[in-house]
Amino acid sequence: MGAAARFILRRKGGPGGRGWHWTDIVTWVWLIGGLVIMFGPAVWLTFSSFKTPAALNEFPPSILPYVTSQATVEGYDKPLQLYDARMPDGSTRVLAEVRRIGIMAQMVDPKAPGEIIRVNINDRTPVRSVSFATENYTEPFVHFDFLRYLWNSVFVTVVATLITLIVNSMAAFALSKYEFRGRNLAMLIILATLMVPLSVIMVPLYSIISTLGMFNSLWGVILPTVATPTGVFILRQYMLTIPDELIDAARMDKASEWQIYWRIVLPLTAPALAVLAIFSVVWRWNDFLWPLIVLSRRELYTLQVGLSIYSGELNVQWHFILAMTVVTMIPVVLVFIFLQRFITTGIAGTGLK
Amino acid sequence: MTKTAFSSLLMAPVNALMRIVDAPLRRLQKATGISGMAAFFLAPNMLIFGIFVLLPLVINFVYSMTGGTAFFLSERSFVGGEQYARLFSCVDYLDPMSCQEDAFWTAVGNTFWFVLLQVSLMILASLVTALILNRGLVARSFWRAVFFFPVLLSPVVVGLIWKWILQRQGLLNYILYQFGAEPYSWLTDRTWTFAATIGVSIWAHMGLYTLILLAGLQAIPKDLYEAAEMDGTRPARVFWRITLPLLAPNLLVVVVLALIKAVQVFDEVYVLTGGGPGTSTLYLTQYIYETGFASALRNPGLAAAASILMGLVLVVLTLLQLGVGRRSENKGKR
Amino acid sequence: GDVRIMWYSDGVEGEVMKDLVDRFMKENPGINVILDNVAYGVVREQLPVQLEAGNGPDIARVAQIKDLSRHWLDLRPLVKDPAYWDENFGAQADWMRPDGSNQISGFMTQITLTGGFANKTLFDQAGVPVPGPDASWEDWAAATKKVKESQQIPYAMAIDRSGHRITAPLLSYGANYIGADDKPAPIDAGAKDYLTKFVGWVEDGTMAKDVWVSAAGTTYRAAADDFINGQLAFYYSGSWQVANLATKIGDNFDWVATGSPCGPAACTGMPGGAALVAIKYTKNPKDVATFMDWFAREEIVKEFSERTLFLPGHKAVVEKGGLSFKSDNEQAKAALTKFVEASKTTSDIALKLPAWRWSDTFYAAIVTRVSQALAGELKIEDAFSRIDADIAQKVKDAGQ
Amino acid sequence: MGEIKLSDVNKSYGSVHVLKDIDLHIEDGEFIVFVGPSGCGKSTLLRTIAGLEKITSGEIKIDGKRVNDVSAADRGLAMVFQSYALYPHMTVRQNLAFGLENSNMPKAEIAERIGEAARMLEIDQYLDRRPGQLSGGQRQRVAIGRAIVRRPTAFLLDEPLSNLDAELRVSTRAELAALHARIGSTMIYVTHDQVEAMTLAHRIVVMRAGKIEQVGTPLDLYNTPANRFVAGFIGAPHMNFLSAQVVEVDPASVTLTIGGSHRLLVPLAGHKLSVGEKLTVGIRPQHITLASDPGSLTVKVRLVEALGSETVIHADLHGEKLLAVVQGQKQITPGDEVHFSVAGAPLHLFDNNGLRIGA
Amino acid sequence: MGEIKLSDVNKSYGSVHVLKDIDLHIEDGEFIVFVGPSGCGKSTLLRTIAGLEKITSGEIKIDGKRVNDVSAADRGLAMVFQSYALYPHMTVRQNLAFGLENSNMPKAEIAERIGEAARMLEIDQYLDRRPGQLSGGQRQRVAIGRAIVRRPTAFLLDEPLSNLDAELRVSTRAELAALHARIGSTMIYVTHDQVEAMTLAHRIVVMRAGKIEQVGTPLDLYNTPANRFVAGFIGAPHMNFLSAQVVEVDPASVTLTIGGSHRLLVPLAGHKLSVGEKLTVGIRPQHITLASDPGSLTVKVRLVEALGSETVIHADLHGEKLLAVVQGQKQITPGDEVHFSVAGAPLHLFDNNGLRIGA
Ligand SMILES: Nc1ncnc2c1ncn2[C@@H]1O[C@H](COP(=O)(O)OP(=O)(O)OP(=O)(O)O)[C@@H](O)[C@H]1O
Ligand SMILES: Nc1ncnc2c1ncn2[C@@H]1O[C@H](COP(=O)(O)OP(=O)(O)OP(=O)(O)O)[C@@H](O)[C@H]1O
Ligand SMILES: [Mg+2]
Ligand SMILES: [Mg+2]
Repeated sequence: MGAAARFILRRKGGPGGRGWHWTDIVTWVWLIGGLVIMFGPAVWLTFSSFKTPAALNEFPPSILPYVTSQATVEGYDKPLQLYDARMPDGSTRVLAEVRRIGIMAQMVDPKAPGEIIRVNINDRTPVRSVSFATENYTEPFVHFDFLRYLWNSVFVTVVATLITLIVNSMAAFALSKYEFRGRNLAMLIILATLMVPLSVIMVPLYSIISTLGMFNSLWGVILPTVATPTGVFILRQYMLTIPDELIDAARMDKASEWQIYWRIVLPLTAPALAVLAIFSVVWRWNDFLWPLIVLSRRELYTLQVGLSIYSGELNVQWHFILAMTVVTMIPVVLVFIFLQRFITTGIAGTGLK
Repeated sequence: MTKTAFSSLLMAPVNALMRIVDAPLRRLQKATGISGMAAFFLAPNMLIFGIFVLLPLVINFVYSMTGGTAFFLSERSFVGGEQYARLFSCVDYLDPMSCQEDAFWTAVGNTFWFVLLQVSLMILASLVTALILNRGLVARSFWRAVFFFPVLLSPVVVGLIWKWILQRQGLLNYILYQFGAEPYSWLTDRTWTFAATIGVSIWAHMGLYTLILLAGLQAIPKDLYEAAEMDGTRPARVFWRITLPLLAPNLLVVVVLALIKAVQVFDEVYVLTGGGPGTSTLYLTQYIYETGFASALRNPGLAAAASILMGLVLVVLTLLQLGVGRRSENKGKR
Repeated sequence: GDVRIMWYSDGVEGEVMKDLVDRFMKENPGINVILDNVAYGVVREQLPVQLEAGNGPDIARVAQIKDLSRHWLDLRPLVKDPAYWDENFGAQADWMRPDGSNQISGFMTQITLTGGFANKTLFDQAGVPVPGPDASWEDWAAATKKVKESQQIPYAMAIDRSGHRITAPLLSYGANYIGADDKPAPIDAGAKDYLTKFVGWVEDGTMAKDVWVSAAGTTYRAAADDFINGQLAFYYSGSWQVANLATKIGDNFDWVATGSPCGPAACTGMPGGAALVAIKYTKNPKDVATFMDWFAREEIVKEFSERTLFLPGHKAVVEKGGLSFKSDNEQAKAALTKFVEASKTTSDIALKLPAWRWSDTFYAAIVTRVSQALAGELKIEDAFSRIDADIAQKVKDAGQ
Repeated sequence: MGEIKLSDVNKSYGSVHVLKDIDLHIEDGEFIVFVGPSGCGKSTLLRTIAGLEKITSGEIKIDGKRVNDVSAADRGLAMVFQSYALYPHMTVRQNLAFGLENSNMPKAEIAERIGEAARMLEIDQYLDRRPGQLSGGQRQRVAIGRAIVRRPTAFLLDEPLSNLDAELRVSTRAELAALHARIGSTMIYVTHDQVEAMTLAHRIVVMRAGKIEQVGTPLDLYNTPANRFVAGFIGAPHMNFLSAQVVEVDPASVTLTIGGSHRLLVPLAGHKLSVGEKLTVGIRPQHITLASDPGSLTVKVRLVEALGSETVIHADLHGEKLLAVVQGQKQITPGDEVHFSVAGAPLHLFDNNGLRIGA
Repeated sequence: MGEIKLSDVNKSYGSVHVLKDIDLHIEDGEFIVFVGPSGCGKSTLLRTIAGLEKITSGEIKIDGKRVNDVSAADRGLAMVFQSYALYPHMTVRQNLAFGLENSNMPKAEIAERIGEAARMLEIDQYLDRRPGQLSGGQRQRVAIGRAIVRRPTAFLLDEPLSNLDAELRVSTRAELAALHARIGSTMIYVTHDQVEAMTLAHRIVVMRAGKIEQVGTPLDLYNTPANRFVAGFIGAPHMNFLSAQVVEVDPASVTLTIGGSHRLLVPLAGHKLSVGEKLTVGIRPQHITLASDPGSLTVKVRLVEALGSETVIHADLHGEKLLAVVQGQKQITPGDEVHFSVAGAPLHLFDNNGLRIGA
């Protein structure tokens, strides 16, 4: 039990005591609010991914995916749609619509299909039931080289993340635990370039990639992203909190600087590394603009690039995009759940008196 | 126990590799001394960084001095400071409409307010969230995931979801309708749209900053909290006097990153509002993007000039923060 | 060798194309065609960059065909029968070649035409007759307003936020973008006339405000969703919406294509479309030509059009008629037929614009400035002068 | 005001049972010292009293009020941490002021208290440094100062002087004693230093492996340790333990042999020993003197430690270790044979379970 | 193998001048102890020897090789940190193994050395715990163990026993002495504990405020401290200093008065004192005995500390403080008047600058 946690958790009446401290109320209001606002749209998104294109556009929108029920009625080849129809006498009946002519619908009772009943279209409402349009998922799998894209995405994400972690942590180590001339300058340059949005340097970067022959190569996607100043910055700030004495101790233990980096500093930076790893995985996995530029061949597409083919000039096939978004999200969610456990109590201080 | 056994199995080859790597590095260290090793640790990052970040930036600067619609430098003509002159040609700097590049100045103004509000509100929200998640909650991982979830979504999907929520025929109006309110076109109302871009970008990015702060919070030695508790400190004071100062290095990360990301806001807003109503949510990156790439009105030189200006402003802002940060950083040293 | 095609899809054409490509490869075993499906954004933004760098695919489906025409490959010496091409695709050949050349760059996979759609059910319920083919924009405004009031829908009409779309009524009102020296002319009385009306309609709630106001710059925004949800009586878009409307509206209401409403000068829509072009930088010009030849065959074009519900750009196919669009939706078929019919009233200038270098510049300036006017940021007169200034600046930039 | 009562307190870390059935009643104003081997649970016991560690079972009462569920902040105690736990981002002055500011004390009084504590602990010059710029001993003094300025109802001090030099340790110890005399707060003090324990404590609590072995005044523990463990633990160097055998019993005394054959007569009333029984005799090193007559114990010297004022002789007696502390500096070298006399020395007898025999 | 030579070493932290002109020659295999008041620079000196702190000026040689620019890792020393500095993410075993793995020692030997050190320090049960789960003393033992397993050419130990209990401290001290005897490495040891310093050191280095005051064997320092500071610092409780006046001089002796009128004859050859001169007399508390005859010094008792084996009497002599350590337990209470005798006690004379007079 973290003392800090317990301390903040403390209620006015003491732990287990009566009464709630105001912080407890804030906590739960915040958490529940967060659940609705942060998670609600995501849940809705997931349900929406099971909607048909028509249902996606529907107003009023529904939370769950609904479709109009159908029934096969004797004497008609195709299944007919069912409606609740309000009859002139005020009662409602479930009727199947045969056809609609203008504002009048011709309907039959599915149980007694003989007689045609004419109903004003404003007097009928569709009978709907929840139904998941799984074809949003299955169809892209058929047409979409899913496994290939998945592999490319995984490759890019894993390699880029590993390189990011290693290269950035090395730089952060140098910038946080060594005194040398130009240290501040290096830090400044790194930070200064944080502010360059990709869209700004896209063209120059593109020409560099072309020159290096990395056009249409996954390395062209990986390399420009791995020296992210963000990572260096996050790691450096965290490493500042590692007591220098531990490094002194390691030096006395004849550890080489590399060993210090690898065996002492890196493990103690685990929480920040986990944060960066999560960021990196999310970013690389969702990267879209840059891979789109570098990769113009289908066999090299990452999932996000593959997904984008559903955005046309005049139409966007959102039902596929949503379904595939949900699918592509699953791996990152798992990675997040795995990595976030490393963001636990920092232990760097416990080795000291 | 099994967990550690598993991870040690996993790490065994890596450790072996590191051991092999160590021998030559020891020799390197002998040769160069400890400060030489600093250079060694910095080198790979700086190399990649130089090629893929710094160099394009320099090229970009050259771009800003050229004119024409061609993408590649070889086909562009040198025009000197003309693009900058064009950006700055205004009758009255307070009225964007009086400028030749009125959209640029509108975007600058919008971005300024956006950054101010978005960054401060988001940091506040992240901090509160991090503090709450740092409490010994049940189902900790679940709650973390809840707040982090939106980060996993691509900006396009983020923009889309919120468009579907906020548009006239969207979920929000539907919910309000259930309570008897008339549908309202949120996205045609300048104030609401502006607020929506702020809210949505907070929604989408808050998780990142929460995570950084959470890691920072966890790194604060717990004995300090114990000492504070023995000192009879009220929670609010613990927060201001212990937590916040010791969180300062991480808070600095968060502020700098949030600021930079806010200035660069683009994708989700582009999908959500497209910059409208009118130009009320037209932000700098969209301006640069449209100026540089939108096919018909393309002017890469002008876009480059605008981006250089934007970069300069950011450098100044960051330096200011680092100045403040440096002091608190030194304080944090044990 | 390999032939790479960069292809984007608005609907099912990607799958149709895949089918056809497979068939082609079976017939031409030596040629390996690879279809790289991409987002339209890639074609619009990345392809130009790639092309300038001398990269890029061998064949691409593009919409900015004029802008990039200097990168297209001249197929004239490569195709089997240039005369066939000139005969059947000649009408749009100018759209995709550098001014003054006789190059064969490719052909249109799809011709589009802007036009309107009316929600017939709403009209019926309101008891308002759907205006006829000669009805003017004012007539439509009046009629849909009645529908709006009686049916309690939020807006009467909507036009997609797009310079290309709004150009159609402008031309009907007598606008002409093209100046004497083939350079852009200042925005003229006809254009001002319609745009002023348009702004008025938006202000009085006849025209949907959301579409134009809720975006800035040149962002494209369609109003199809409102129409699909029965919130609009009249929707001005184009032929490519037919398939979309058919699937999403289903049986919810009856809708009809109406062609373009009239103005004092014409009743024109705007043509447009996407072309399949060969690219100069290919290493396999022969194979590229073989593929283009094959795909340009009459029966292939016909099949492609029928299956994708696209209007074909092949003269023989159009003239012979007898296209049987593969849809079980009668309304869609009727609509497509209506569009084919409406294409006959397309004005000369409308036919010229796709081949004119500055049309995109014009479109962009109009969209940007008019929406600012709609949002209340500019007075409409100021918007006009800004449009002129923007275009002038562009012309100057391009000269550098 | 500062009466603390522990009943049946237990504390476990997971499967590690650290405190076992602790019963302890500390009077208001008492000066209690916890001693015991490293890792026996002293710090843990202190932390449970402070409220920093939740107890697994049992009850803690302060001034008669059950405080099991009262947070540390509300127990009104002050603590000096073994790890110092100084606020790294505050200057020494701020560290000291922090607790006082919490109770909205006027600035002037804060300054006064800090000044006083700083003078007492000789840290006046460092008031504007941060903990990172201090030496180990200076940090420790700041940690003490932080508790002192608070003037709480009870102090909890965890080895507060361990990093101070002898001189400073003596003076700080004296200051603590004076402070205690002046303000009369209860003090609970953990130390490894015998002198500190003996001189400061009203009562000493001897712990072993999470259990309390004996509670009593310093001289009680010194003179009549309840068992072999306490006997060995109190007094430095530790008591010598020699195995002995009973050779003669008497109602009022018993005669033993040690070192094989050396006979000792121990006055002992009301004992139940019988001849032939084996037991252990404890003799403090200070009570052994060098003798010259060969009738006394003859031992072989293994090691001689000259402390200046006294000399510690490590010797072997028939395979048993024997330590003697003799006054002054002696010319003895390892390997020598010398004679020890235990005549007149207080002897402690322990049975096979290590329990004291007799009063 | 472990000869260390410091010449004219200076070290400043910014404007704080911490080490001043340190000259010190440590022989190979020597056991050197640094003592001095808290904050005097002991840790800093140790760290400069280790190579963890860059010196501002001067020269450090190890085995004749200038090492000013040699990194800590390459100096081949091992260190026990005052703050322990254990690797918090490693188990105790891993902490111990780390240094050995760095020199590519075979696994079996690593395990053996760890086992040996763990047994010696009684931490075998904790080998799989992390530092955060250990008590203060246990951590300290791990820190010692980490240095021991390395078997370096020289050990640097910064207050390595400060958090151990008396018992363990004695045994660990003995183990360290044995270790030193066995492997013969140079050891540099910082401590505040008089007994440790006296028993372990070959030579003691007394520091004050960044300067070395005296270097010598323990008994040298005890018996002939070079100045008042060293005299006061070595020996616990500290030496009594009484102001005295010369009343008679003789070539071989001098007679002084202390406490107003009490006359003392001090044998002193070759002095330059003259009658009437004022100086300071130092008397160790252990050399004062209780006397019954009124002719001796009559003092007023302020405080009595009973340590069991001895009793410390704090007394006043004409306004000057006087401390006496007497054997055994005495029935004296504060306020009593008692008589002290200093007859036969070794006396130390210091001039007004605090320097020793005579050998
Ligand atoms: N970073 C620093 N900046 C300024 N002064 C410092 C710094 N580190 C240490 N000092 C000062 O240097 C002096 C010597 O410190 P050092 O740690 O060597 O003392 P020490 O003799 O080991 O004391 P102790 O016995 O208390 O551990 C102290 O007065 C300390 O305040
Ligand atoms: N978090 C923990 N998990 C498991 N065991 C622990 C933990 N913390 C402490 N211990 C164990 O509890 C026992 C008591 O620890 P405590 O710190 O109270 O000892 P101590 O008496 O203060 O010792 P020292 O004199 O060495 O400081 C020790 O054996 C220690 O190893
Ligand atoms: Mg402890
Ligand atoms: Mg020290």
